[in-house]
Amino acid sequence: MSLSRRQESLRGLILPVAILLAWQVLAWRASTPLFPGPWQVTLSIWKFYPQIVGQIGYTLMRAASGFLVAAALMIPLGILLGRLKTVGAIVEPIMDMLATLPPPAVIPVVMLFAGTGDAAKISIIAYAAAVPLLMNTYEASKTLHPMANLVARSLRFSRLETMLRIDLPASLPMIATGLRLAVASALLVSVTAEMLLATNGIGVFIQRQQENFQIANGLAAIAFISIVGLIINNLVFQLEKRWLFWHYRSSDTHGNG
Amino acid sequence: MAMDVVLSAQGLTKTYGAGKDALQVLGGISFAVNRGEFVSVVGPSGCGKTTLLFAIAGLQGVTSGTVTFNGRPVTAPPKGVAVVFQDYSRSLFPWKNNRDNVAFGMARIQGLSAAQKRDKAQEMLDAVGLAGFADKYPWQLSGGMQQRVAIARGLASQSELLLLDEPLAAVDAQTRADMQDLLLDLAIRFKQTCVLVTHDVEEAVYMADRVVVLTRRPTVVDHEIVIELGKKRDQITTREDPRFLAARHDVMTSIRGQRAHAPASAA
Amino acid sequence: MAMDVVLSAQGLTKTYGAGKDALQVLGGISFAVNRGEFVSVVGPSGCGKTTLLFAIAGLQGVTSGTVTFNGRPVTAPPKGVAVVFQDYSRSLFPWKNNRDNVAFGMARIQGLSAAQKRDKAQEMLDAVGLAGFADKYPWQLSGGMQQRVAIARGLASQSELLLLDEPLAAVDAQTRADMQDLLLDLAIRFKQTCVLVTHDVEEAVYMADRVVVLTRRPTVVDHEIVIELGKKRDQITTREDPRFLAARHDVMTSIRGQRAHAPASAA
Amino acid sequence: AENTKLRFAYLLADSDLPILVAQKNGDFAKAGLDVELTEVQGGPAVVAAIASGSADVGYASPVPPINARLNGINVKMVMALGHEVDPDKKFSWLVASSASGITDLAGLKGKKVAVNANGSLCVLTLADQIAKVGLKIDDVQQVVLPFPQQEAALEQGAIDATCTVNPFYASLSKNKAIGAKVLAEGVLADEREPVLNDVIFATDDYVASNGPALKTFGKVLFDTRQKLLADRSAMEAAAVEFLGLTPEAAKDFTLPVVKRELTITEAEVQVLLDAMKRADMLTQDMSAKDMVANMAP
Amino acid sequence: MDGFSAFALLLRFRALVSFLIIVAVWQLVAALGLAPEKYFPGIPAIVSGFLGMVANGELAAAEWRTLLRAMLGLAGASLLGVGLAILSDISPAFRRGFAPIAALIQPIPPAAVVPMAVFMLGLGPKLYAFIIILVTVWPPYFNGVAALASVSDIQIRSGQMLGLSRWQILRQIKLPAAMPEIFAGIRYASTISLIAVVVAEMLAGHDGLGFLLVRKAFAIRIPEVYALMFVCAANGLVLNAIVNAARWQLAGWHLRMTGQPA
Ligand SMILES: Nc1ncnc2c1ncn2[C@@H]1O[C@H](COP(=O)(O)OP(=O)(O)OP(=O)(O)O)[C@@H](O)[C@H]1O
Ligand SMILES: Nc1ncnc2c1ncn2[C@@H]1O[C@H](COP(=O)(O)OP(=O)(O)OP(=O)(O)O)[C@@H](O)[C@H]1O
Ligand SMILES: [Mg+2]
Ligand SMILES: [Mg+2]
Repeated sequence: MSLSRRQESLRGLILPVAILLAWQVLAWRASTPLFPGPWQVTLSIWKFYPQIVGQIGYTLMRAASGFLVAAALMIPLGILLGRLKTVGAIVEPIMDMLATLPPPAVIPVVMLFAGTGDAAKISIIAYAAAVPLLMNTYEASKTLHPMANLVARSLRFSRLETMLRIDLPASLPMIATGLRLAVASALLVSVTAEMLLATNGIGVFIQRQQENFQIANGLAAIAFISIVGLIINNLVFQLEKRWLFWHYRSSDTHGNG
Repeated sequence: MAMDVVLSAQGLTKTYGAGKDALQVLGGISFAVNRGEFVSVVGPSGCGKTTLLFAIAGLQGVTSGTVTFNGRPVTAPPKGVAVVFQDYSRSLFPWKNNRDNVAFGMARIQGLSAAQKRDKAQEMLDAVGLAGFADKYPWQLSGGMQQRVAIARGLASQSELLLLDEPLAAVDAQTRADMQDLLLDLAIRFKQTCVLVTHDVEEAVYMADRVVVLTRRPTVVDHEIVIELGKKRDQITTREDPRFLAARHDVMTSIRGQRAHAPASAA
Repeated sequence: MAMDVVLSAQGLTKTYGAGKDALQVLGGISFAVNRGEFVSVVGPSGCGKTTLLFAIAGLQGVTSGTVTFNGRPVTAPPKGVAVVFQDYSRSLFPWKNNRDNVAFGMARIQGLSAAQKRDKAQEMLDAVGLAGFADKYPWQLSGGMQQRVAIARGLASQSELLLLDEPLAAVDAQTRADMQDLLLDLAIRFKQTCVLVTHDVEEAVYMADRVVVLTRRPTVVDHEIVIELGKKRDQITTREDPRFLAARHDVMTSIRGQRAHAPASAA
Repeated sequence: AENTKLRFAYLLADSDLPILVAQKNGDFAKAGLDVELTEVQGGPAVVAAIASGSADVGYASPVPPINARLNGINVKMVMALGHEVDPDKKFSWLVASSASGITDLAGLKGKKVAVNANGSLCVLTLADQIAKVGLKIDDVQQVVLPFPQQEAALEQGAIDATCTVNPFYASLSKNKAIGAKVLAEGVLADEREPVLNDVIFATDDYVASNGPALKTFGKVLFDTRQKLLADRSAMEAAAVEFLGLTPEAAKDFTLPVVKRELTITEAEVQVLLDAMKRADMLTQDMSAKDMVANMAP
Repeated sequence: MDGFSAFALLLRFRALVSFLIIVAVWQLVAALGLAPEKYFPGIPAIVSGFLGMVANGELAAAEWRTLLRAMLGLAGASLLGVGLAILSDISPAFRRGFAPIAALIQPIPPAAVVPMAVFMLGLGPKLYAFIIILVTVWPPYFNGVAALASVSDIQIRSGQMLGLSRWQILRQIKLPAAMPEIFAGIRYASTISLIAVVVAEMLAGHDGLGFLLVRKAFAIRIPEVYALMFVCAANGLVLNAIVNAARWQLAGWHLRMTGQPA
């Protein structure tokens, strides 16, 4: 059993290794500094990691703040809109419209009201992270099985109670997916916002390297972002295992034990 | 028992869908339930018993007619009414363990601390024979066990009016008998009024002070049979009582009679 | 009927969970079913009937023991076995209308065109009394109607072995009788072997050539009672037949007897 | 005969107006060139377009091609499109808002100054100008902000000063709410000799094998530019059409032309290299020798 | 029931209504003078900027390109995302290998890889496809993986009983059951595919709305910049209408079951 698990995880390594190899081969064949391979990137990481780690701190702080603001506002809002179906239906298109505004186009507007400091960047990050959270929460809560609602009503739960005690837990699986997407979105926009208006952060580092054609250094920084993404993702996964086991329970009962 | 009417339904009709998809389910149902009374409702599958119960509970509107509970018209779930749903597996929350699912039934009871509610929930689980399963989750239980958790939740609320939609359909004969007695016992102890939907004619008669027999769609009340067996019932003696047998026969014939009238259409 | 064994279970044990959460459900169940036989299984709620049926169907592994179907060990769902699940409301597909849900039961039948399958599905729906509901969706039906759709799907597959897990728990007495006769009729017509889990002792006896009585957890076979009533049954005469009454009595006592042995523990 | 293909990548700026006009009028085609224009955002993108083979020839400020060369991307500057020179032919400015209280270059210390991109001509401008008063680039807070957003940022106080070019300079210098104070003019502090502002460049390979095409391209470009310089109304019309200026803004429009010819010299580039060295944009001394291959007609 | 019909009307034209709400809020902020008018013009100025771009035809051309790219990108990314989710569902080895890759790639800002991507893919459609897919596959993928993993075991067993192959179970049971959740992902993907197209056009494009946006910004035509932003927003509605139509086709049962307005 444990052997086959090891084999499984070894097989899981095939794909990443294959991708890295393919990338390296492509890079060799391209033979230009604009297209470095994993090897050059590794060298860059070795050279720049103190600087990168220092800068990524700013980026993460902003990403985390934006993400938290978004989560605190959007999960309740999504559940609320899902419950007040008619209001939700009317507000839905507004959500669709605001969600499609590209952050680089929004930045100038945000800047008008929030300046170029951290406040502006955090608002933009929050805005970007809000979309997947709101959409997944809203979809989950508006499409709950009708039975859950009947039970809530028969227990004479107020709307608020129903949202808190039934809609929220029942929507958690989809919210968790929304969280994953939002985390990535927050990181991504945090970096992008830095590239567009910033004085520090990993985005600035990347941009500076790129505009100086040090693509490998830029990729080294990106690798760090990716790893942060991976770590956060695993964290979410752990939380899911802890809090959502009831949702994925079927995985251990079906099939032949 | 004073003849004061707790619940009354007047001319309830309900049509699902519209246009060519329209399906009239309730065709004008009227009946009343007195305080402390135990009323069984029987009727063919799909005739609208669940629909009727939902209307009484204020969970779903009707097309016409009114329901009053303690004299006030019901438009939303009123205080003092609890429901045990037919779809037990979906009515339990998979993210709560069984104890918490039962404690959920007491969510609106004032003056009980969380710990007290949990104790009470444990007590109810003991009563339905699931003492050892409080920490398990509903999806770790068999169908009949889930159904008993649902009953425990309904009982935990100690509501004035308890609506039970085929609450014992998934349990074995022996457990069923035990649960019947438990329900009767608690109903008397807490002076609850109960409406029980069941397919088991014996059960309908055994439990009830009155049996309401429904027709097929569009459903109306076909017949009401008063069961003169007193409040005290016993699995052996009651079931052998000639009045029980007579009442059972009555209900049976009344159901069969309907069938004779409309044999062709779908049940 | 030749005594050739279609299905046999040998020493099945099943433990859910592990460590301190472990719960042994099956304690070593052995029994066999012959071709064309109709076997009823009764046992207390939560004793492991569904677990047993899943093991037979190859849907869930056991901790030890083997199941063989037509002489071959069952490790995955074998061809020629159909199941009507206890959790009917969840086993129907909400994205298919009822006709398509039933037609789905014929998914693996070769040599039938899609149109033929639909016709056949319609026929099955007619047989279970849901002629007018073919175009509706399962969630537009009452509990009992859903259960009948599930039965129709099981029957449509015309499998060699049909496993029924409390298939009639949610229908009224009259429909239940009709469905019982339908099941018996089709089983004979299509030479099906059937295993029926039920809580209704009368039903168990009425339907079966043999009744298997299970004990409580850890469950073993307590008793097997052969019903000597011949293949032809009738709702009135069979139920009045002294052999029927005797068999029913037997089963009842056997169930009661278990209870006497273990009164304290949860059912 | 078949026209020679020339794929041209550029970022939209005043200097390449003649190219756009020539293309519109079909002058390239008449000269036997099949020019395909690709507009991209920013100098590094022009370099990337060329290095990737998406384009043959590019237009940008001199900093991106210099940086490219330094990093192993073999491009050469082949023509000069614009210069600055003392005293009044100046096309970049360092400007502070009155609210910032900055009155001279020394006042920039510790302040927020916008530049349009990293490694851009603007960074060089800032570094070279403040070096006059003994400041280093790290003594100011650089904020990367695209030109269009700088005016609002100045007015809102989000930044204290900025490095700007036209038409943005024209717009913000008229904005009373900003009360723009010009701190310095020109890319370099010392512009007694013309300083290179805009260049055309191509890969070494392309230069080696397509000399004639480049020369033809330069010829058409030169002729068109002369025509525009001679005809003010045509110039304004072109500015409205291609740069999207409003007709009023176009009235102030000028091409940054100091030298009539398109000729580029190593000396011009060396001046910039030295300035970049002073500004710490280069780590070592560099020679302009490999960076220039004059292809002007 | 006068109130009811007014409500129904509101629901029917909710897209228009919400657009008007946004316009109204905008105008309110502009009228209150919270930001200088030059940078935050009122609706009339934006409308005239819009009409100007309509009149000279540049808007229609840009809009059509951007929308087409977004639609193609969305379709491609959705198919790919769902395809990857399906692969992850049928092959645990693939899931183990791909999950970390997904987690690694997902937070990479497209702006950061554009220079490298331009080198590999040039400035043409391949670049757009790459950028759009890089950011747009994840919602259908993650929602798909989660939804496929949580299909009711009773339903899967029903399929197993009929002797359906894994593939048939996937196609006939898991996918339909997962469809509602997958569509929630596609819906989010539709918004980011538009964003990705516009950003790609801004970074490395030579036509389309994003390009026009930058161009107008560099020409200091602020009302037109905002007019373009409103067009971007309206595109969100268009794309969502398309997604919703597909959803009614593929998961209409779910909308009806949960009683949602059409
Ligand atoms: N997934 C599971 N995890 C843990 N325990 C389980 C699980 N499924 C079933 N059980 C336990 O196994 C026992 C038998 O369950 P099973 O569903 O087989 O009973 P059953 O005889 O069908 O009961 P019923 O008549 O109530 O349907 C129960 O005690 C239940 O708690
Ligand atoms: N949501 C719905 N949409 C359309 N029709 C419905 C809906 N719910 C119920 N019906 C129809 O209403 C009728 C009555 O349903 P109901 O559930 O009340 O029956 P019931 O008497 O409880 O039946 P059972 O004994 O089988 O539970 C059925 O014919 C059913 O098809
Ligand atoms: Mg019902
Ligand atoms: Mg069971």
